[in-house]
Amino acid sequence: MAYEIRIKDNQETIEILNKKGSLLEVAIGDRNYKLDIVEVEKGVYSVLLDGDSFNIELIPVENKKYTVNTLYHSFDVDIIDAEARYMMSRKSAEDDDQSTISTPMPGKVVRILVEEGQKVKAGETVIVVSAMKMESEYKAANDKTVKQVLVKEGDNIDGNQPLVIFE
Amino acid sequence: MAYEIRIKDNQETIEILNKKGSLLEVAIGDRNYKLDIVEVEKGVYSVLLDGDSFNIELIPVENKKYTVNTLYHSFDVDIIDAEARYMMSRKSAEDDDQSTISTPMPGKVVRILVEEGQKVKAGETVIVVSAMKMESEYKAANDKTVKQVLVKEGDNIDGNQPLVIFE
Amino acid sequence: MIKKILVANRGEIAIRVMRTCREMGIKSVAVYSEADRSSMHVRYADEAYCIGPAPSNESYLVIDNIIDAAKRCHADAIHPGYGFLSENAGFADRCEQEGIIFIGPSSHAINTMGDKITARQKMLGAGVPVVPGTSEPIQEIDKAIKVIKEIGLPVMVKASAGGGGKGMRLIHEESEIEPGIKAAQSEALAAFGNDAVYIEKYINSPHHIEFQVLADKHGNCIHLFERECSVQRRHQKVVEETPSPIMTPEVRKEMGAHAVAAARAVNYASAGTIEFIVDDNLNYYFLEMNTRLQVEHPITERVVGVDLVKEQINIANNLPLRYKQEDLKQNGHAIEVRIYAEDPDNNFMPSPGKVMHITEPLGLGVRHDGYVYEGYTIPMFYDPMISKLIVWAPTRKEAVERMKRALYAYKITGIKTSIPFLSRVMNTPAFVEGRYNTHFIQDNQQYLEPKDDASQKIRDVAAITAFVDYISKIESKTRVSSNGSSVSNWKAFGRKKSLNRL
Amino acid sequence: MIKKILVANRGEIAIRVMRTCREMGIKSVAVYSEADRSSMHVRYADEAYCIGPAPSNESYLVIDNIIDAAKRCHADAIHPGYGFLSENAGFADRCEQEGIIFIGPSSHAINTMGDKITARQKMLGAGVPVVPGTSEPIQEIDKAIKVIKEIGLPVMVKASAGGGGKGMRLIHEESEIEPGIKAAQSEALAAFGNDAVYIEKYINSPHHIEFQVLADKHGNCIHLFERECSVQRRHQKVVEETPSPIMTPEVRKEMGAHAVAAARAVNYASAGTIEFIVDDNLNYYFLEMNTRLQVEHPITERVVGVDLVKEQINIANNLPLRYKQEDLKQNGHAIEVRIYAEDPDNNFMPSPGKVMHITEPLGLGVRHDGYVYEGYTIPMFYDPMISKLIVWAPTRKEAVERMKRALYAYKITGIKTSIPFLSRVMNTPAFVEGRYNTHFIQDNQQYLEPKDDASQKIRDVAAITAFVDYISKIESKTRVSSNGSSVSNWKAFGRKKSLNRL
Repeated sequence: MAYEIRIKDNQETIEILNKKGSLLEVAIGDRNYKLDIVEVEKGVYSVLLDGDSFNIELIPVENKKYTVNTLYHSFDVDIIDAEARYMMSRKSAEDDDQSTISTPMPGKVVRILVEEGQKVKAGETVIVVSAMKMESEYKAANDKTVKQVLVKEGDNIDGNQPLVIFE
Repeated sequence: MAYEIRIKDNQETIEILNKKGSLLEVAIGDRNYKLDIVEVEKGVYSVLLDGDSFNIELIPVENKKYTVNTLYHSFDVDIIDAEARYMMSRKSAEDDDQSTISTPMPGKVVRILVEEGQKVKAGETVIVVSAMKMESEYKAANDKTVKQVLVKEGDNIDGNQPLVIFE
Repeated sequence: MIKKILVANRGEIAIRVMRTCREMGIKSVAVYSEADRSSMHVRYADEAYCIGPAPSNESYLVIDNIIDAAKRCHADAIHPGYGFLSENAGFADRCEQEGIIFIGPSSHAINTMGDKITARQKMLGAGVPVVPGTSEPIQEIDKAIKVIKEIGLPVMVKASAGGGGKGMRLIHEESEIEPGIKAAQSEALAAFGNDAVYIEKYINSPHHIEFQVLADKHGNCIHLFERECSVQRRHQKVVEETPSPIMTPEVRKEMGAHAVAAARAVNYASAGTIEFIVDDNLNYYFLEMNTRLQVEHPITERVVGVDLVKEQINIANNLPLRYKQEDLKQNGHAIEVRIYAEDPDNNFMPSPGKVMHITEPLGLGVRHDGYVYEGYTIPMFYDPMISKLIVWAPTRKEAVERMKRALYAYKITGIKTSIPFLSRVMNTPAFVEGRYNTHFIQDNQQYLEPKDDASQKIRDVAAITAFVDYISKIESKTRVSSNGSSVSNWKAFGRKKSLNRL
Repeated sequence: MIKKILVANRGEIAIRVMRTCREMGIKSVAVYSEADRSSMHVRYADEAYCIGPAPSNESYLVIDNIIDAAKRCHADAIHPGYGFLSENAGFADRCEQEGIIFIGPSSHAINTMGDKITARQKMLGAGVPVVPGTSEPIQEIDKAIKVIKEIGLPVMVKASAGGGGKGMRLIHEESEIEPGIKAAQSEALAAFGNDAVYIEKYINSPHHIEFQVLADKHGNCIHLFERECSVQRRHQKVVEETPSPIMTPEVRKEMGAHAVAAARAVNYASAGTIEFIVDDNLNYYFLEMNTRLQVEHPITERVVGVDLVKEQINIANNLPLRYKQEDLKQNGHAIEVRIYAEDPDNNFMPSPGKVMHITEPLGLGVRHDGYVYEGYTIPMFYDPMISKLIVWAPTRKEAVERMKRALYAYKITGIKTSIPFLSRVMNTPAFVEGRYNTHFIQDNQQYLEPKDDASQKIRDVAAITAFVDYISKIESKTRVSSNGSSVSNWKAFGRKKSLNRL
């Protein structure tokens, strides 16, 4: 049960020390909390801590990743178990910068400005995607060479789908 | 695929003749319908038939039983497959009138007016249950003898839970 | 000034009070029973404290527990909502002793108006018309018979300490007098521990019309016009509207002045309601004063444009009223309906349970005050009211049309609700035409009972939809087990296939 | 009289129009693209017909398909909503040819007001103040330079056929004149197929104030006062309110009279909006007329108490207006915010996707006009606006407080929305004090950008909740596989255990 949790850039150990119904005692880093946590709707928790009432909304991004919305803030939270630690160590070794271009939301490819094998400069627009009557340009972060273009103009695309791969 | 369906007191055959995406051709009794049926929310369907738009809400009661709400009406619908037909034939043979008392909703037992072995007359109050600040009396439908009382005063009960069984 | 308010209530009214707190920059504190841990008022509040087990007499009615919670969180004030402790003079006193502001009138006002006979005497003194009847509690049968003969039949015998229809008997004929009084006395004793009864002339087919008042601690008192509450089922209001369809400007002015006089007679200082019974000729009589916020206060808020909870808090803060009588006018027409978790097609049987799905009515002129949400289980311990729908329109006719539209769009599944019944009320000619009194429901059974008028087509659509759901669940199970995917063709709408081929 | 209306639109405005149809006893017909089969307007309507594939130019903009649907269902009339075909004179003409009532002004009015230069000439003729500038299209650079020197810098060059910010160039200095005009011309040509431009004096830091008008076919025309629409991002309105915080009764009266004169100049007969730009000294100039219902029409409805869609339908039915100018007054204060599916913390990137969960704001003084529901996937093909929140209160200060409260309670998860940004607008001093113009957003970046001010405690609560969810899912999987039950202890709230022990 050796878990760590990352929120913003902070990574700390987390452990449930005790639970009784909805009452929990949790240690995170060097802090201890006694909370009353109830899932009231799917993905929505009511949390009471020292009398304060919080409504917490969870949006699972992947298996161990959440976007967590509180009243005034939104956090990305990663749960890190042994498997995740292994994956992270591999990933950070093999690629440390942007090697693919994708969009955060679904849309439609309007224009592709590069071809396979083409060299692009940092800041050069690679692809233009439209969603909800707005066009967004996606640019290369560094000087690169285009390895593969996975879509064509007019294609409908999903969010986070790889569109262009660099070498 | 020999299904029948019962709505109100009518029981008829039902068959899906054809489907293509959300478009269906269905025969019920001697009527044929071409419909466009989409589940838009969990348990809520949008149905288009000859241009008319219906919002249909389904509340599963049991595996093969639904309460179906349309705009102005509410129906109980039973799906009858081979298994259901067998169960029905058994049931109608063995007991044809009320042999247990239960409530449609959860509540709390306020008073029990009978004991095991006691004879009760039709219309006699057997048990009083309270829910939401209202008390409801449950009466015997016929002259009966009490076989078993399954709850005691003050008990919290679920909906449809057997409370009193007659011989 | 008040910085933190504990709301000693649950359900829609707790949330309604907290909304105003939030607008005023005041922290709100919820208290909850163990059955209400996941209730919306706990989620909406800034803080929340458990005050005991599910039954109200072990939680929401336990003064000590509520005071404890208030002290623990350093609340400056307590708002009691309606019901529970809202008209408990002992609670108001206790708050004062503990140095916590009770957002409501003084215990003196609650006590005086809480006892029907004392209230009646006060009103007589203040020149407010009361129903002809006894001005002192009666325990002897002989005296009762004499009084009844003076007043003339029919009469109503009522428990002096009563309310909510308990300890009441209607007497039409002389032979009913003795058994009627005895029955009322024994019910009163059982319900309130006091067998004193009093006797009033019975007004046949009356209207129930009430006036909203606001009074501050500086001697200012105004009324916010009337609410017509004659649509009642078993003495419970079902539909309320303002203005009353039978009111005239002259009577309104006179009743308003009497309502203010009634409040002044008990040095009232908060929001309160003077209930009158009114006959077809607009003769009106003081019935009782509710020394708290009413369930139906939103229709007044909509038509007069005043936030009554905000005014209550301002009054509790010793501020003078910010409105004068001449500032106020009735603008357009508002109607409220109360949505209950009950089965109108099965003798209004309570229907607690889990809410599967809600579609709330929205749009122009619609206010919705509720507290249930999808996945919420309505507990069986409390009042079955789950929400209130309030509509406004420039005219009464349009308000009725808007209410029909709002009820049309309002869907709650998983539990039975009174929505179908309320729709039928809105389609009943006597209601549409504004010709109704407190006998409305019994007089209009033919319009209010469910009709079995479904066409073959709608029945077939219902049956087919259920069948499609059933089959798609079977297919989706099969598909999951065969290839591990749970995507069902049946749900694959919005794909590239042309949907308009048929 | 109109008995059936086809609503040639989607989203919140389609539903908003259908709500009024339902109140008036008129059948409503939805049309939908293949991407909108499960959209709320299809579900809400009495009838629904598919009019083509997802892209608007293959469905909602195809006049033939819409006319076909209208004929198929025998609709008497078509309501175009806003956007799409609502200001398309050809569509209005086509409806007339087909014997279908177009619920909107005549094609003559649409055409005249649709061309900026013609409109400008009409307004000059009607005595309505216009921004100093050219009254004829300009194609030659030399002439443009001469005109600009007469008017004085700064000036705005605009496409004659334009709108929505396309083909516009602001020129501050002489050196920018030639490249500015050329750029505007080439953009105008690309966007509208017409490179004519005109030149106007540029009003620095202007306010955008518009007047709602209603005119019938019997020569009656009234205005319903102003809307302040200066909070704009990239020429898109974000927040609107009425009354305008800078308006005076004298200027309101004068502008209202000019708005009526503007509508009369084109024989207008429907609901319409006259947009003005206004400088800090309340000098005002006609900007354009929108010959349709506006997105922000609900704030006028709330403050004036008129259902604008109902009036549009009545006018289309040849009824005379039921209000006279002197019947109307502004009552209290209303604010509208537009909720977009976009990420305000990431350059307002569009955020289509599936709505997981919605909690709608309710209660006193809150109107919510939306169309998304839980489980609905917002398509990427259309405008990102998902709903409008409208609040009312007696005073502007209270309206701002109420809007904060409503935004606090409004939760949509699954997609990103502009709600956090709108909350920050409500907390920006210049907005709270009503001192703002169209530069509000650029002038108040320090208040409008997201803040990283979360406490350690709130971060820990967020992390713990995510962790608890993760662990409970693992445990619930384990439990299902070991004993077949999916009941999780973690969800076992409301049980008999005392919850207040800690």
